[in-house]
Amino acid sequence: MNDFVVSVDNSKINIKVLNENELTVDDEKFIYELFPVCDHSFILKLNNKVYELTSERLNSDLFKVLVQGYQSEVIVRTALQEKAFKLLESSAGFHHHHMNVKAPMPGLILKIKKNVGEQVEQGESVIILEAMKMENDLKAPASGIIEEVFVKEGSAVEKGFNLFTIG
Amino acid sequence: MNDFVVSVDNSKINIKVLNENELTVDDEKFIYELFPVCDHSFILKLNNKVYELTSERLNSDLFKVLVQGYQSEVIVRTALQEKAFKLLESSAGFHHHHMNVKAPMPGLILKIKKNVGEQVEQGESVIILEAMKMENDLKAPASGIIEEVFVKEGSAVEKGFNLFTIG
Amino acid sequence: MFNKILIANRGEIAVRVIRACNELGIKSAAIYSDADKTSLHTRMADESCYIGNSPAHDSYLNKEKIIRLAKDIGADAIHPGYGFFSENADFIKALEKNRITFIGPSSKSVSLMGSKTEARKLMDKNKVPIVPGTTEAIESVKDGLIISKEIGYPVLLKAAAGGGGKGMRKISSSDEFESAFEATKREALKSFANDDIYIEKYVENPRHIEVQIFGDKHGNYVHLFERECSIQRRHQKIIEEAPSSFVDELTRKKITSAAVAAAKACGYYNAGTVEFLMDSKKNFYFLEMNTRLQVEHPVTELITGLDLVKEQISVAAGNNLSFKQSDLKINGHAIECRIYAEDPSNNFLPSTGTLIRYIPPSGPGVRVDSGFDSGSQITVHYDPLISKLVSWSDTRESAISRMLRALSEYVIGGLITNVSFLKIIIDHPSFRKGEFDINFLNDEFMQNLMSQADIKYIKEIERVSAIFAAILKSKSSINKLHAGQTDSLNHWQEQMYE
Amino acid sequence: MFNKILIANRGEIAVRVIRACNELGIKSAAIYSDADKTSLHTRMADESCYIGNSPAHDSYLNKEKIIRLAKDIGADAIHPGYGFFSENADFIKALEKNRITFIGPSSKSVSLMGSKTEARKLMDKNKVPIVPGTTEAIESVKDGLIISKEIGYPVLLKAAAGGGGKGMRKISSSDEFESAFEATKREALKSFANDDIYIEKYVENPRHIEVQIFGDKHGNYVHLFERECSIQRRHQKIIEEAPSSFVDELTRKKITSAAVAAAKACGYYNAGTVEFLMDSKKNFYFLEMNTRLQVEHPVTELITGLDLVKEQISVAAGNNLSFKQSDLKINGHAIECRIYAEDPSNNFLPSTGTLIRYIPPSGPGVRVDSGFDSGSQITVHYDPLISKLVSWSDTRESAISRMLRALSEYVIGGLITNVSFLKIIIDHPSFRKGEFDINFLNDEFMQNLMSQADIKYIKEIERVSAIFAAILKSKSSINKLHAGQTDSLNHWQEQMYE
Repeated sequence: MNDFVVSVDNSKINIKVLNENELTVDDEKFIYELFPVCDHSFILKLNNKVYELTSERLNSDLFKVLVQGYQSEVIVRTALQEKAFKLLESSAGFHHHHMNVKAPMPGLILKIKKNVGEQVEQGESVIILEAMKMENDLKAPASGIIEEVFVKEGSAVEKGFNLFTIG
Repeated sequence: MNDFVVSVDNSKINIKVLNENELTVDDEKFIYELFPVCDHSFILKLNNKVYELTSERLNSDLFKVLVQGYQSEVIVRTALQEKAFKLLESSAGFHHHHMNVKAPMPGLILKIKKNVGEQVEQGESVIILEAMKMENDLKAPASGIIEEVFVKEGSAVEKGFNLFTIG
Repeated sequence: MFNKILIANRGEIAVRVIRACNELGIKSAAIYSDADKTSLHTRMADESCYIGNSPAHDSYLNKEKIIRLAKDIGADAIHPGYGFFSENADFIKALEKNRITFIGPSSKSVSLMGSKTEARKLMDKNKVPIVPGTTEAIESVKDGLIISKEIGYPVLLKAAAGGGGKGMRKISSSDEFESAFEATKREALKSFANDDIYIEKYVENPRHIEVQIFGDKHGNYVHLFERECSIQRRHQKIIEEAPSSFVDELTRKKITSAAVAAAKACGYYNAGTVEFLMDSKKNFYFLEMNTRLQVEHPVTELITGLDLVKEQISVAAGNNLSFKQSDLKINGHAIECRIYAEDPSNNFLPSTGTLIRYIPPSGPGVRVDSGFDSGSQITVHYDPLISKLVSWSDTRESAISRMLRALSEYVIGGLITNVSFLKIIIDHPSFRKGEFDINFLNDEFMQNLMSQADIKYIKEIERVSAIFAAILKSKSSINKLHAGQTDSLNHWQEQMYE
Repeated sequence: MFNKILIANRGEIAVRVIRACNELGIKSAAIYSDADKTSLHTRMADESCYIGNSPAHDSYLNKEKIIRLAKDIGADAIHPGYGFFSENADFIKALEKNRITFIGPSSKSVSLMGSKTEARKLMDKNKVPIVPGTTEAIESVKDGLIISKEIGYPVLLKAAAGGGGKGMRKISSSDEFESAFEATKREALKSFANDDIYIEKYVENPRHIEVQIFGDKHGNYVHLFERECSIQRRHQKIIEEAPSSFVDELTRKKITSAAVAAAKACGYYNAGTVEFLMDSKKNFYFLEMNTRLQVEHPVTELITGLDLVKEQISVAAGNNLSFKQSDLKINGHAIECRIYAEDPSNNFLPSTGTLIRYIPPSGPGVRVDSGFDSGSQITVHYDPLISKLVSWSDTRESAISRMLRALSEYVIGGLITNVSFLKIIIDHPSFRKGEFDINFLNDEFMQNLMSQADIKYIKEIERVSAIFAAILKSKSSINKLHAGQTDSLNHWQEQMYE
């Protein structure tokens, strides 16, 4: 029940919350204390070290957490959820079907580097968006085929606007 | 309806809120804008001057307001409420009956300077409370007779503890 | 002095000017657009006037509105900050016509230095060393090829009306010349409405050294020593320091003299900066002159003890400089980091949103010039600069330790910032040793960002984030099981999140 | 140097020491009581150890616990801050026994200076001028009367074990002597467990001038110039500055030499302060020596560019002083204001609660050493000092303008503070002119607080507060009338308040 698999950046960390003040991380034991300071701000004490965290909970499993200048997106799943997730991921038919890429901010589409039907690798640049007077590379979040492109070079987009899908 | 009498410290100020962006203060007109910045924090624009305020609302009529280092307790009444209040205040029978004085902070009762039955004037020292290693004069909030004293010299009190009543 | 100064800018530099006005007893008037309702400059000025919609051309770049406003509110001077109208000769002329003092140089100095070829010609005439190349626009590919051969490849093609690293192209051999020539001309026309381009020798791995100068309206000139701004990404300065650890006393004497000569050559008054490239043998070449206050002016303030903005205001009011060259000496070492709302792990994509928590560092030797605070919005409309963090100490080494300490204290919640990226640079062995040039943050550095970070430290941070999320998740599961159970953590969790 | 330093203190001074450790690459360990879970020092240290309940004798004054903890966590040194164990010879001896380095002077220096009569005797012997009076405890009323007559009334009766203005009584004539003698003896016994008392001439309207000195374990001594701390309320310093505007070069030379002589006389090492009274003719008299870091050390740091805490640590580790007397000169002027959670309009009653909003000032020439932040609790258990605000500029006049600017920027919500009271003092014509002594904040000043304030300004502030409340109230009435009407102001109002 209190056995979690937490994904932070590219790491997976196993955490067991034993009780109100003890937990284990990959089997190492910690004494903990957690309490709120004010809106979005928490103090977490692990053994003798105190951390101040700023956090937004995006949904029940997804947190944005800022510690000492480093911000991470953290996904927390129970061990059971994680198993289900892995099964799904490894099953033959699983793809990032129609993964939709949206504009992270308003701006101007400077260049479209990949056309419909082209294969892209994860991390490859697909669109260049000009915003805040700077050129920003929008990259493929996963490998796949460009299925649709919803914008044209020179068009202005709002934040959250659909840009393209990868299948 | 939107005609208010506001008490700040020892002043009374007449304010008419005309609409969403205009009001008058003692018949002088102002353009205003008010919006929240974050918890307890507000921006108030009056004509071309912007103020940042920190505020706690203690009840529907009573606010603690901090502006540029000055904190005031502000009581706001509709013109109607103010009339009723004044009537009450000036009516022959009106006293601050059983005005209850509580400890503003935990501490030690060092000295009780007024005994039951004694007359005190507003602002006169009644009890000396030692807190934070400093002696603090607790003064009578109004003139009257000391009706009851609930503490003894040398006793420790918590914040909010009843100390004495003035009748 | 002035009665009221209108500040035709926003963000940290507007706040900086408001503070100076306040200390001088001069009324300050801010302007703000829709996007800046929650910005600090809007809250801090004596008056704050709404100037228009968020896009800059509707607000901070609306010349007519700003001048009309200045007259309406009785401002007798305008401080332009940097960017926007700070180097716009037409704006300065319009102010002269309206009898409003511009807190900056004359329109003539600005025009002279605005044309890079004119500036090069002037410097050459006044014996300020310039990068070898032409001082006139080149007319044809043929001329260009001849000149480039003379200078020797690689060369740079640069727009005469450009500046700040914009509108230039490197050419390594004659084969590349023709297409580069045409592309640069097209770009120059598009960006600067002027397709004059000229040729400069490409200086290999130079350092960016600039000299702060000051002049008054009575012909007095001083320099305030040099700054080193070699740590740049895409020609954008990120970290600046004063003095430069690369410049020795003799070189300092030569380069500051050259800078003062440059200022004299264009009859300059107010604060200005003469930028140079310096090669590995400490030869230096005039690059351009910025006829305004620089972003990085605080490092100079910290090593000289002067207040450059107050001095700007005083000089604009017609006073003599309040100090002489002989009054000045370098005291300690100062470093500035520009804190940007951008994501270093995602190609420095700007990050926008609300600052849900903002705690700037403080304590000995730390200064923060910020334009925002908890609750402020960072929007897409302007430069993503949140603040400038500056450290001072008696030595460069301890100024670096102090900067690292300050970066670690900085809490900026709600946005992604470059704070962790700055830590990596400041803590880098080459930076610590002072061994770098303007190509320090090259592609290789950027691709190896993660391996340059303190991986052990990042693992710790990731673990902390993971533990936090697991505890919160565990609290929620408990609550589902034992409904009605009171639990303070659960209580506030609901308040915060649901 | 050390591997890990335990900081046996709390609040701003603990934060100050943590910052120094961080910059030196030394691990810092904080201790905290229940009341300090949300304090900044608890969050900032590399390790934070819970030490006990909120009352100081259970936590910050629990010698055994602290020493045991230091050994448990492998701390090789303890920094005491000021107050608590900073001048406790027994504590220092206990550390010596446990082979933990005390970052401060030897127990011998502390003991010598702890007895005011011993200290006076020592100073007298070493030709440091002392206030006329006895250097031995007085035995009887009869002796006291004879001595007082000799010295001339008014005189002061002082507890030999007292200090910092505690345990003293002024006597204006022989009639008052006997009862005062007995009362002072009783108080001394109660407060300091030692009823020795002595007599000093009462110096009329003196200024409080103190000299920062530093010694190392190799017999090197320097002074870091003087500080003026005459602005006091009930012997509690409120505003300190360096240098003193009252001290000329000749007097500076004499008083700093006397201070170094005092340090030498007690074989002093580490940071220390020699306090003097100075009369209107610039005669000065030894008052006491504080054998620790002072609250007001930042003003000295700002005018010398030194980091006193780093230097303390280095000297404790056995290093030579990192600078010589000839390296030092006074650079500009610095002023410190102590920001207290207390209510000036209600007899300075301490104010406790949560800091619901906390925005310290920043920008050029401003330093804030704070122990708290948004969300921190200020409790009844300790000194109500929230932070120290320090301004620096090239002249006293501009340091004052800067301090006023910084005080105006400071937002501390949720508590009542002395910020507005500090503004009144800093802006007072006599303070601006430097015309004051330790009786500046006398009863008359305090009773006329309101008339000394800028009434027009306060009226504006009151009006703003009133308008704010009226608008909110008007929103609530509208909502009652038109239920269901959507209104963003109403929406957040509910979120915030209901």
